[in-house]
Amino acid sequence: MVTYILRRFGAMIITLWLIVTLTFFLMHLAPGSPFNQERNTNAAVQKNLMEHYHLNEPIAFQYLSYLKSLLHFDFGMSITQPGQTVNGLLAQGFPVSFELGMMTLVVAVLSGVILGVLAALKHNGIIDYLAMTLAVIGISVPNFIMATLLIQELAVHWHVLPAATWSSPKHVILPTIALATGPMAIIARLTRSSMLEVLTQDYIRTARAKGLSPYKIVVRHALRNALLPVVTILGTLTAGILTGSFVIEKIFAIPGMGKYFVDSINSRDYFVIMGTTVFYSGFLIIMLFLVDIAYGFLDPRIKLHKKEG
Amino acid sequence: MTRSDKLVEVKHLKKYFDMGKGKQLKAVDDVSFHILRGETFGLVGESGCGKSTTGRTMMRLYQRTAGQVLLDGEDVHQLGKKERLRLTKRSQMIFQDPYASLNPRSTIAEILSEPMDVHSLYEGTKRKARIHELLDIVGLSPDHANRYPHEFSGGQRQRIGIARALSVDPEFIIADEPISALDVSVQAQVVNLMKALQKERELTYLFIAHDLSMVKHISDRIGVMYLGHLVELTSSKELYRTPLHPYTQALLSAIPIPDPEIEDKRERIILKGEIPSPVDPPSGCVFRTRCPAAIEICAQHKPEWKEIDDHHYVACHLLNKEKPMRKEKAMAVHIGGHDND
Amino acid sequence: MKKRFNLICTLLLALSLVGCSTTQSSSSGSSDGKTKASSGKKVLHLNNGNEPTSFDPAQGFDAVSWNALNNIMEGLTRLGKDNKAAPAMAESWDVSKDGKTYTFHIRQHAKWTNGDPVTANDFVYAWKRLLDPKTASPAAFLGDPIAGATAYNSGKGSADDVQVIASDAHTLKVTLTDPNPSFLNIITNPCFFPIDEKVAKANPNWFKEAKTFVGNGPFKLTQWVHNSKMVMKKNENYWDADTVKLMEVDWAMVNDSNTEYQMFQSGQLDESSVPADLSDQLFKQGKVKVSSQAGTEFYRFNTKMAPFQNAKIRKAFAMAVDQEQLIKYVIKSQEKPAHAFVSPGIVDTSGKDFRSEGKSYNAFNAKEAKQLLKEGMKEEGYKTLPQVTLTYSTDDTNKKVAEALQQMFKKTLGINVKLANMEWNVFSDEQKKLKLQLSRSSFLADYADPINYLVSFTTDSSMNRTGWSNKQYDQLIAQAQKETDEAQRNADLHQAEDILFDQAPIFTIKFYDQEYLQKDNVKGIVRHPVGYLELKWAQVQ
Amino acid sequence: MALKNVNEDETFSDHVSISIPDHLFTERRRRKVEAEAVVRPSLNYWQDAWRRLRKNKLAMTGLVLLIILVVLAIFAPIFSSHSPTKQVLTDQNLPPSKTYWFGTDALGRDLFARSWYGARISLFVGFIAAFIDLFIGVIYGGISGYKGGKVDNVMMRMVEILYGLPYLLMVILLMVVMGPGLSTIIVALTATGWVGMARIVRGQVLQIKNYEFVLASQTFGTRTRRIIRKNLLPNTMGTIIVQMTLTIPSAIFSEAFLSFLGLGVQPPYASLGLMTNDGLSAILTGYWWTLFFPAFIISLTMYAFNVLGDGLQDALDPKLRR
Amino acid sequence: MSETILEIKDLHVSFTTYGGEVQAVRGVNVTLNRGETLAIVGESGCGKTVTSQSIMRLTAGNITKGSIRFKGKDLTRLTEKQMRDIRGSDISMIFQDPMTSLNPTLTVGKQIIEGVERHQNISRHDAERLALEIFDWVGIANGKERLKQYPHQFSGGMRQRIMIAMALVCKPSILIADEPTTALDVTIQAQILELFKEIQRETGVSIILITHDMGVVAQVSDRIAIMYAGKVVEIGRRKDIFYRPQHPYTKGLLHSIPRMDSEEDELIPIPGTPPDLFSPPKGCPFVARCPFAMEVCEQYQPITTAISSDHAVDCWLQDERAKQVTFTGEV
Repeated sequence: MVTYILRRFGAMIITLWLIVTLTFFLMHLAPGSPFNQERNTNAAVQKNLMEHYHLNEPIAFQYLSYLKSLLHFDFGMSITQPGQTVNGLLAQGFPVSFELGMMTLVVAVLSGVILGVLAALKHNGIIDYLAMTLAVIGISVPNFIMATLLIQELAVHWHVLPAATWSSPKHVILPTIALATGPMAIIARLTRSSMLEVLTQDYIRTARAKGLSPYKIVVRHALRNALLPVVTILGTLTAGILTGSFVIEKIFAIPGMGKYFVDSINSRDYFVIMGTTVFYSGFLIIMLFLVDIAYGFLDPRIKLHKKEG
Repeated sequence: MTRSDKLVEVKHLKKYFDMGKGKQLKAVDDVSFHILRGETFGLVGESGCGKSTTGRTMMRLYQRTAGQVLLDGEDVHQLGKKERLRLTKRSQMIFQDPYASLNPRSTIAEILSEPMDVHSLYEGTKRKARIHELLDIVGLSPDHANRYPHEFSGGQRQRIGIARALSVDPEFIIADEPISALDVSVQAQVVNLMKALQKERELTYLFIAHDLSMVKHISDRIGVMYLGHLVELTSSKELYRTPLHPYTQALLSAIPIPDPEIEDKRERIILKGEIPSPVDPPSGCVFRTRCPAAIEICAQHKPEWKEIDDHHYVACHLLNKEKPMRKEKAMAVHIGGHDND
Repeated sequence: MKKRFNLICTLLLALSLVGCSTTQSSSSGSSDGKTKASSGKKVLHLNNGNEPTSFDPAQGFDAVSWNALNNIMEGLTRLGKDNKAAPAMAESWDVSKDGKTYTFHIRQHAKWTNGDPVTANDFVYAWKRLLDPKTASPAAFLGDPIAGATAYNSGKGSADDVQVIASDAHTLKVTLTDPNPSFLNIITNPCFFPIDEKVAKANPNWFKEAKTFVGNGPFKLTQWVHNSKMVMKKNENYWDADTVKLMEVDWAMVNDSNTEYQMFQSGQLDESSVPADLSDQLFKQGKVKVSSQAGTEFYRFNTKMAPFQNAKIRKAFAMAVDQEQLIKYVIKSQEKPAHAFVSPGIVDTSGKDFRSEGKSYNAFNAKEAKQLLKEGMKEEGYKTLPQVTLTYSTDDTNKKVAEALQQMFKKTLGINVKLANMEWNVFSDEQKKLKLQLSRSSFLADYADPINYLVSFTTDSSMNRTGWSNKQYDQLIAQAQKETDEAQRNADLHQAEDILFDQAPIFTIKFYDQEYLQKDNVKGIVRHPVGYLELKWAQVQ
Repeated sequence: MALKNVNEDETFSDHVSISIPDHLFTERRRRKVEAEAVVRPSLNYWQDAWRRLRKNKLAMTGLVLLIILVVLAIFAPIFSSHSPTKQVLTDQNLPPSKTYWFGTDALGRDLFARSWYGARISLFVGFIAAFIDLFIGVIYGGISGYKGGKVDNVMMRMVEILYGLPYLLMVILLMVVMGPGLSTIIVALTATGWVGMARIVRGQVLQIKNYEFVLASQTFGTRTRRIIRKNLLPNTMGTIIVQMTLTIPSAIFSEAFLSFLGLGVQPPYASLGLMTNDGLSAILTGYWWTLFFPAFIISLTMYAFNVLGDGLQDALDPKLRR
Repeated sequence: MSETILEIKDLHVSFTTYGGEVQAVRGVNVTLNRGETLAIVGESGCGKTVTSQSIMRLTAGNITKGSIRFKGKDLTRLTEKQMRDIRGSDISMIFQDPMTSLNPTLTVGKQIIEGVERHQNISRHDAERLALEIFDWVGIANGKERLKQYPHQFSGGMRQRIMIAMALVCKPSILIADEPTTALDVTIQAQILELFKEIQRETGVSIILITHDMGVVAQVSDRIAIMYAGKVVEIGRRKDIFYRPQHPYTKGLLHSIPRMDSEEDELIPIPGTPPDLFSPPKGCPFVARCPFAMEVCEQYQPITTAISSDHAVDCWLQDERAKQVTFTGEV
């Protein structure tokens, strides 16, 4: 177990390093510069700016010093928002994105699983068809359309919920729904097919042979096993939700990391791009890792150290 | 005549699988036997004893860890590409699972053609005739040539597998549990077919199975394996009459006989416990953890592979040439299994 | 059963889209006027679009910073309702006879929000900091009229030579290199706001959070959730606090124009910009309010790149553009088509509108455009015109205009122009480096003087970005800058504009307006043509 | 006791027995090769899969839809009397009519021609991205799975590392570096997109290479290349096709996402994603057709691919059937 | 004579599949006596498993006809809820593959206890104690620790013991064992069969043993029912079947399996394969493979003939009009 974690940790570090390197050089290859004001500042000022952000040094040197500062978890300074550290931005943006992401994940998983289980239990029944229709629609409609529709209907037309921004629990509802629809649909479909398969397993027959009630069979015997494949996609799903939140955060004016990422890319704010990318990736990698660990707990057959071979 | 009577010789064959972390699975551990030209040699044992691995290593599907496999004196594992191809023409294999051993995407004709393609046999117009001939040999109709494996029943598929092995006219066939996946009434069809073919074509068989009664029926000589080791080897009649190794005795006594009166009278040796893991086999004699007669020395030394009687080999500390142990003196009967893992 | 499922599926898919889309059209008009906010509390809900770049006056040199900054701080002068510089921190001032030296008298009772008095020293500190090359302020160029400023900012002079001197705590003396009639106007810009030196020295990051921010404007910053919202409350310490009616201003930061509009409709905002696609309808419904803005949208030719080294070809392109059509069908606003560079409303030194005194240029003329193209191609010996790429910065409206231009060039000149878009930073970088052939531009005036417009196209100006250079033009502008004779100055400037359009390194599209939606109960918000809001006189009824 | 009920039945049985004519109690004539008759019809794998797919009405709906979509995407812009790029500024934002079947957009362009042209671009992006993924993924995964051992270990470690890269984040970065455009979209989408395909192919190959029919081929001395061609590839094809039906819509969707961020294809042409994004304000303006048609086509495409993919998964069941 | 505990009459079960309707069981009549072991023997697809699952009403097929009487109730007419009270309490079942029949994600203890709790109103503590006892009884040492383990931590033989423990924990009166040793090695099979004998000796439970292995049947059974193509073709006491088989299929079966104890060389296979139950034959299902087939066999289903009080067979050869035939291995 310990060696497994260490090995995975090693791979995680390498992945992160790769991401840092890729992003770093991609960013410096990209055309444009962060210091673009409509007015030209004079040469002395330009030089000062470059010096301030160490952008005048050889690129290899910049790269190494960036790596070094990363070791201290220092992501550097924002260029377009003078005086803001990237750490500061992340500290503000991450909790927001995290809250939105987690809410979405919870909503998507809960509703997806319920929908999927219902569909599987009423296989080929009307509920099955309805649930799967809903799922296909969820997969087929881009989330920016969903978001705009939701605002128009629930906020503008019915005045039930606030249209945008991020301050009270009420503000969380619409973006969560908009962001959760896609993942929910994916989970519902996966749960359904996995549930259908589990229900044909021998141990379900064994449980029935014991005289257990259908409810107990589903909850105790089928669901846990059916959820195993769902757990395995949680990692990639989280990634999807995070990138999906770029769009949702923009539409709902949510002060999360996705907004920083998109804004910083457009303004070539190197350190914010690097910081958000590295942070995102790190978070994702950790999520993937946690999913693996969780899988190990859910499925006693998986012994983590066995994977070493 | 330089050709010896021994068509196949296996000498101190070892096959270990690397399990990572320095652990090894000793699937086959120092196994030696030979097969005479034209005979059927049976290899029996329970699951995980290494009988299939022995067969596959003999075909060079696995690289041996140590030892030799000689076909007519040539070491199968030391041949170059060309010679190896020549050798594969002489020895063929029949597999256990009639569902998995035929490519589901190929027609029967394609399946039967493949070995002939590789060896450039029966090319051109002769090919079709040959395929029909092969199908005829195994009792299938030529119309079946353009069909796909999933259209056939298990027994029919196994016959296609036999036809495929025969397509290159081999001398030696390794049959790896060829009947264990078949229904009882069909098993006899396949076994009889194999026997008939042997008679007709002077084939030599290595017949691998876990079902001792069928192995006994078809084989001239039988080797009994346990946890990667050969524990006993003798003619099939001798093996039934005077099994010497405690494991063989237990195995024989465990096999039910379809005769109620005999069954009612029979006393059974019930082995305790389960087969240990080949990754971590017991020290000394691998059978000692379940052996009803185990003594101290069994835990310390590996028993020697010795010829106790004429052509009767056993690996057991309790036996030596001077005092062969008779069946009557068999060990006390233990009833009820107890868990000891 | 399965068949039915297909049908249901398809229907639902269709309905989910049709249903929603159709209901929209009915609901879009119905829901305003139901504002639930702020009846008694006098809270104004505004949208700042984005996080302010910085509340450091020297750094926050853009509209997203100015809107807020202008209301929580104050300079020596402040733009009044008539867009003219009026006394603010400076109660009054004296100008020397040669027009070069200004002596400002700062209010005795002017106070920072932390209770400190606002002193002349705070201005000296702030201005020198603005000019310090280490500060790297993008606004430093605005200090150029001040003697010693340019030298200091470019690292050639020292801070001590900058002619900004605090004679005493409440007197500030500023000396200029040349007389400059716009100076009082220039210093209304937020970059000339004072900084409480004590606070800044104790905490160099004082401007980053609401807690540490110290201002001197009509409002004080009480809450600032970065990238999310700001709250300002009335500043009771403000010298003119009696005038301020608003108790609170809440700023959202929503940069999606659809969302902003939806928030306005649902009552979350009191003001909104006009989504481009809706402007047509909203104008028809008379919901859009318009106030003027000093600025021009135009396109630059790169005169260093074929085929635009030829003035006739440039003019041919310029004449192929039908500004009236663009505005009517594409931009769909009440903005005026631009047939000159200096926008209307800019008053010359004699007090007349520079535009109404000047001429009208580059009107659409298909026939002449074709003729000019022919001649130009002949001059250059072209059989076919080299490929022309039109580049714009990524934006929905920019895209639409570009697409329409593409169609106009094709229709009038028979030329297939390629389009390319770039994010703003890349775009402006490439434009400055003269890598773009034909690119979209905009000019927003920093202060209300025609010279602020026209100086852009002198050879050395950083705003030129066309590669165009004309000695006579340069000379005329240089003369005008020093000219004390009003009539001569105006004549020079008009002549310069003539040359600009005769040579056509640019063609113009429109003069900017500020168009916005505003709740009926909101009154008194002043929008300066230079681009920012004044909330001092605003009210929510 | 057992006998009792047997006897009960006998009264009935006797009656039957008696009524049977005596001449039938003679030796039965042998029917020709009946013992070896093969009952199931002769179909190869693809025919069989097709037969099963045809029975799946939902999947067939998807297939038919898809064919219609592709055909329209290819031919509709050609046969439409309007050009997808021509602006008639006086005809802007017109609702669907006889002249403009899908109405016009804000610049007075015909939405019918434009939508199908956009569908063409979107489908092109989807198919090309999927095929490149397929090409790299099959080669990489195939080698990794077939070689096994250390090679596999190293190759899979690399994949594991690439898998950790946040896909769309990297796509956005690449797009920014290379500048927007159709080819960059495809490069960006495939740069890390092939990893999923490689993993799946590897898993399949790893499983199939241990099937006995592959071992059988090895015992004949069949060459590796032939084993891959004849045994491994045909048997992984089903899974690969199913994976393709998932990759294509996800590429189309990713392109739509990039369009939303302003990184899509360049005007005057537009992909469906870009048009959907452009038409988004229809929710406010009420010009529903500017959003509805592109969004409907994109949703329909998603729907078609998804149900077809599901159906194919059942029809091309990658497990060996018994 | 012992008392009948279960009586299956004219049972028909069919499955609806994509390919059409499969008639898996086509009129099975069988009785089970208290305390006896009834073996149902047949090849794959003969309907023996479907029959046994129909008793528990666990089959996915539809019982289209017939009755299953248990303690005076017709099980085919009970509601699902009433049936649940019987499952695991009055009638228990063990399945062929102990590897897949246990839920991999629950400890074996929980899986045993949930059955106890379902049927007996006892505390969790008592249930655990009961589980421990039964573990000890089926021969699993260290019960306390092992109850907390997961199925994958047990070997195949051990899992089958767990399945047996699970089936017996509520002291059922009928135990149905569906191929309980097929997946096991012979030496382990011997252990399990021994355990079956011991269980019956101690509890007097009636056992229905489903198997295809004539050896196993010879070892543990009182009566044997031979099934072929969805029908019981012959039923009788153990020795009747082995020494006085009447149906050609029973005879063929006995002659096609090798015997350890005989030196005899020849196996006589039954030619061909069983019929397809999508379209079952009109007459005797064995007709195509029967060496003695008559024209009548082709057209009429054979009637059941009693040979003795305990022995009955479905075959036209029993009809007096049929030619007397002898079926011997030597032919």
